[in-house]
Parts: sequence; C-alpha cells; structure tokens
Amino acid sequence: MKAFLAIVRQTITVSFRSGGGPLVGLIFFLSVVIVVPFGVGPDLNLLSRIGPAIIWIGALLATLLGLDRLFQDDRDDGSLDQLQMAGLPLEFVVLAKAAGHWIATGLPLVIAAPVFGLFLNLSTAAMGVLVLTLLVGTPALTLIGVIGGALMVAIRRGGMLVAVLVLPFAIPVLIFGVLAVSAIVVGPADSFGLPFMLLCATTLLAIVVGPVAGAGAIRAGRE
Amino acid sequence: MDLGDHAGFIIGGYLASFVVIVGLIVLSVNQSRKARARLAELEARGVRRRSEARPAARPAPEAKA
Amino acid sequence: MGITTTLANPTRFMSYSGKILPVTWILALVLIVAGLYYAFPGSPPDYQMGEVVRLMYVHPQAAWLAMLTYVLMAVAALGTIIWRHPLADVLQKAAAPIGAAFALLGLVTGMLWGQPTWGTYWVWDARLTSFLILFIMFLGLIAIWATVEDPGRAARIAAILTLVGAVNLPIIYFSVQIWSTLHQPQGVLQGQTDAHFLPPMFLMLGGYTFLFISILLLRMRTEILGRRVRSMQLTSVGAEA
Amino acid sequence: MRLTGSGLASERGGRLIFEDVGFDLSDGELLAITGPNGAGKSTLLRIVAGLLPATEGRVAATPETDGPLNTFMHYLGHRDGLKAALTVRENLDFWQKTADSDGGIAPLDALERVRLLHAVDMPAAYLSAGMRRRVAIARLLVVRRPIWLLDEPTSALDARSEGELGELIAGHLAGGGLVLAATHLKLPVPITKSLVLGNAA
Repeated sequence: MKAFLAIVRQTITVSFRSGGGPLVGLIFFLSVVIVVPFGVGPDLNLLSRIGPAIIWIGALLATLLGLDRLFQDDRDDGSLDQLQMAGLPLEFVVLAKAAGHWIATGLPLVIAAPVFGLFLNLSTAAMGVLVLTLLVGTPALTLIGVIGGALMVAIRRGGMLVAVLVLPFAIPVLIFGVLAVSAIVVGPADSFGLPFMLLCATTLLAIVVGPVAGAGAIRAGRE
Repeated sequence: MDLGDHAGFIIGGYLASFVVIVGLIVLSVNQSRKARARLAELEARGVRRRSEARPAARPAPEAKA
Repeated sequence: MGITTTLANPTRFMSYSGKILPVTWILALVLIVAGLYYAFPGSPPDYQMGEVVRLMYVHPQAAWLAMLTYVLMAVAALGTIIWRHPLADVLQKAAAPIGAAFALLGLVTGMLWGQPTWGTYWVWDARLTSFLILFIMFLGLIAIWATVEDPGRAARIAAILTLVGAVNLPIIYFSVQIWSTLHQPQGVLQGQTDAHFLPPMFLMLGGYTFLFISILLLRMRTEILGRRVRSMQLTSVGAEA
Repeated sequence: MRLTGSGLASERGGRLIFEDVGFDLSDGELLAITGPNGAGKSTLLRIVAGLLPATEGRVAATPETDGPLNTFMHYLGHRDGLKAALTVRENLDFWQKTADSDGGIAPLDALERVRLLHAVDMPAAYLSAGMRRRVAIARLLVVRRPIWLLDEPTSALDARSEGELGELIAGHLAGGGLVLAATHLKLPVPITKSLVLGNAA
C-alpha cells in the first residue's frame, strides 16, 4: 500500500513539474469546447443539445493527451526497470500510475466542466449530471488510455497508431456518458438510470482490464 | 438473365467480392513464391539453419515446468 | 519449451499442411462454382427482396469469415501468451490480412445490400457499428505487425490487443444497441428464409470457409518459410561476427 | 543464500545470444561477467533481474525466497532510474517507499557515503552523469537487498568514486551479500568467480 501511494504521488508530482500538470489538458479541453460552436453555428438551443457530447469528446481527447509519455518516460530513465522489481505486482504499478495521472489531469477536467458548460448553454441540472458522469467515466478513459501508453512502450515508435488502436475502446464510455447526460438535457429523464449504471459498470471493468492489459503490454515489450 | 432495377448493386457486390478475394489470393501466392525463392537461394549458397548447423553435439534440454 | 521442440512443431505443420492444401483449394473451388450456379440461374428472386437476395450469397459468408478469423486470432493470442507457441504467433500474423479483407467485403456487400433494401447505405446500428470497429481492429493489428520488427514481441503485443478487443467488441455491440434503441427505432427488416435460398447460401458458406482455410494455411506456410530465411540470415551474420 | 542459474539461453529477434550459461553463487561471493560487446552481459543480468524472460533455463535461490526472487535484488543498469524532475532526496525517498523493505540506511546517510549530501535538494536533472550514477549507487544502500546486479557499475565514475564503489561492494560481500557484475573494465574489488561470455559462438 505504501508503495502504491508512493507511485501515485510521484506520478502527480512529476506531472506537475515537467508536464505542466492539469494546465495543458485544461487548455486543450477549453479549445475543443470553444472551436465546436464555430463549426455548428451560434444556435444556443442546438449547442445545449449537443453540449454534453462536445464536453465528453473534449474530455476524451484531453485525457489521452499525456498518456503516451506515461510509461515511455519511465522506460527512458530506467524507472520502469526499478518499478518492475519493487515487489508490487506490475498490474498495481500500472493502476497506481493511472490513478496518479487521473488525479493530475482527469480530475481537473471534471472540476472545470461546469465552467465550460456555461459556454454551451447547459442548465444547472444538466451540469450537475455532467460532472457526475465525468467523475465516473473519466477514470475509465484514463485506464483505457493507459493500455495505449503501455503499448507505446512495447511498440516503441507508435505515435498516432496507438491513439487509433485505443479509441475504439473508448466508444462505450462515450455512448453511456453522453446518453446519461442527454436524458436530463433532452429527456426523458427516467432514461438516465440505465446508461449511468452501465457507465459505472464500464469503469469497474476498465479498472480490471486496464491494469491487466497494460501490464501485459509492458511485459510483451520487454527487451 | 435480368437482375432488375438493382442490377448495379448485385453486380457491384459480386465484383467487389471477386476483386478482393482474388487480390488476397494473388498477394498470398506471390509472398509465398518470394519466401520460397529466398529460402532456395540461401540454401544454394550453403547457409544453414541453426537447428541443422548444430546437430547432436548439444545435449537435449531437460524438460522444465 | 526447448528450442528444438519449438522448431519441430512448425516442421510437422509444414508437412501436414502441404498435404491438406490441394484438397482444400479444390473443395473451395467446387463449392463456390456450384454455389454460383445456384446463386444465379439456379434460384428465383425473392418475393420481398427481389433480385437483391442474390447478395445474400456473398454477404453473410464474408461477415461470418471475418468473425471466425477474429475468434481464431483470439484463441491464437491465448496460445501466444499462455503457451508461447510459435505456431500461434504465425497464425495471428497470417490471419490478420484475411480478416481485414473479409471484413471489408462484409461491409461493402452489406452496404450494397442496404441501399436497395433499406434505402440507405449505412445505419449506426449495433451490428454495423461493431463490424466497422472489427474492421478497424484488423487494420490496427496489421499495423502492429508492420511496425514491430521482432516477430516474438509483435506477436505478444498483437495478442494483448486482440484479447482486449475480444472483450470490447461485445460491449460495443451492446452499447450501440442501447444507444440506437434510445435514439431511433430499429428499422432493420429481417429477411425470411425461403427453401430456395438455402442451397446457394450454404454452398457459398462452405466454399468461403474452405477458401479461408486454404489462404490461411498458405499464408502460415509463407510466414514459417520467412522465419526460416530470417533465422538463416541472422545465423550467418552471427557467424561472421 | 545461494543463487544459481542453469542452462540459461537467450534468443532475441531470432538470434541466439548465448546458451547453456550457468552460475552458482553463495553468500559473500562476487561473479564477474566479462566478454566482448554483444556477448550478452547486459542480457544475462536482465534475465537474472527478471526484466527479460530467458528462452531456456532458470534462475533460482536456495532457500527459496518468500515472494518474487527479483525483489531480493538490486539492479544497477545503464539507465540510473532517476526522475529528472524530482530532487535527489525525493528520488531516494521514492525508492525506499516502493521497495517496502526495512534495514536500509537513511537517504541522507547514503548520500553522505557517495559524497552528494550537498546536492540533496537539487533536481536530478542538474546532476552530471557521474553524480547521477552515484545517486543510483546510494539506492543500493537505502534499500537493503542481498543480491546486487551491477551492469558496468564503474561507467561515468571518476577514480575516487570508483574506489569508493569498490569499498561499498566489498562491504556488501563481507556482510554476506552476493554480487553479479558485468564489466569489461577491471573491478575495484577482488573477484571470487568469473564467467566469460561470447566464446561459444
């Protein structure tokens, strides 16, 4: 447990000191939210209807932003070797790195989402639900992205390839997240429960599959 | 024979199937030929595979769990 | 598993597959020619779908093979990760392009069937969406094989991705189903099966399956030969050093 | 503790790097692994460290360890394992916490041993290669583990630091530790056993 928390803390510290922490993700998130209205026009009714989708897509892209470096930096400076000998199973190392990355970049997005919701004419109720679904759903996005980050280490020169490989896995999260918010925004309100429960289930599944697959990918890439 | 109003769709579907499948076969056969030729070339030059290059000199590895 | 035993298996595979291949090629050819006869002069148009029903003799077959390929690759992925069997690596690599080709055909013939039948080439329903993702997964796996030079490492990476995909595909299917039922009514018309359509359908299915087996074996043999070439070249490089 | 490797072979990318390599080390012994470039010295150490699967053969300890064998090992590789953004102290604290072991000396004492006390709150990014290596060596002290795997441990070190590393290794051996060191240079300590790679091919 001590080791797990130490990895979480170190990931957060490094993210703040060398990656600018949440700032880059937030700026990226903001730019997605700002750019879309220029594409679809200033119709506020339309914007409030597709607003949840815009915010979710922004969150998805912003979450995946720094993940490619997450394990690559560790491999380049030799930390990955040491982490594999730390005595903590590699699956938990991956989970701890994911947790640290989410706290440093995912959580700020969740907190900032209501502010961005203002630009998209979301109602107060919709914003509450949006924050709730993002809080439940973004960890799943991070954990899916972690698989991609681990694949980066294994493939070595992955770049865009990894993003393309990982994106399909984010589809269910996106669907359930947007559906749950849409239930409040466009109704019917009683259709909120099912997608929200499924979103929770997807996150729980990602908590298992992400670390296992991530650790598997790191092992597969051993050289 | 008459395939009706939608003849284009039907012919297109079969044509696409033919092109893709035959393309895959041609590609696979070509790759197979190339691999065979390269192997034959190396064998003709007397390069040997490791499993042949080291005959019985090495003791068989004991079974490990 | 020792180096000697791992080499023995592909060798045995080469001799078996060499004997089987002519048979499967001929079976594929005979079944497909027979299927094509029944598909055109040998069967009437459907009273509902009309002549378009003839696309049903190439579309489900391609789709079925694409899915079969993925299942086979997932089993091979287990073989790679758990038993570290070299033949499993070879199968994974050899099957990916075949899967991509048949998934592409499934999509193309499906779209060509959809336009005259539903009035649209594409709907975002569960089956079509997850099939599109399946196609993308095949492309991604091919890209991995093309990017990672070391075949052993490529096999393990591809295996992980294949297995995660095997978990993901049903979830995508399910999630899109919920998504589309909440958004739009399912307008997909289920075609009735008439006795006339069964012979060409199954003849083509059998033909496609044997075709698949033939191409797969051929590609696996190529890959094994390629690995021999590679190891010979590496050995000769090692001898010089 | 006794550490044995038997019938080890490594094949990478279809190339056989070595085969049938074995060793047998007991408390207080040092194994020097030598051989030309590409003979597989680093590969062998990584296999022993569990960072690379062996194509054949196995590494085992007697009596059997309680937990994964590689958590009883220190691996000092080419890359020092330091986070450039963290200070020296934060790096050492991190390794002490993740290793979850007791019996190591305090990070400040370890830094004193490698003469880097003055750099304790400097980010690792500002250190020279030799200083970084010395911090990595301090890691061997803050976490106590019986087996040391050293890959070219003297690289980037000056003569004085080299001598000090020799003292540390000698101290570890005297305390009943085991050391496997890969190097093509002379080690600053007496060698108990040696293994030469690369003459088989």
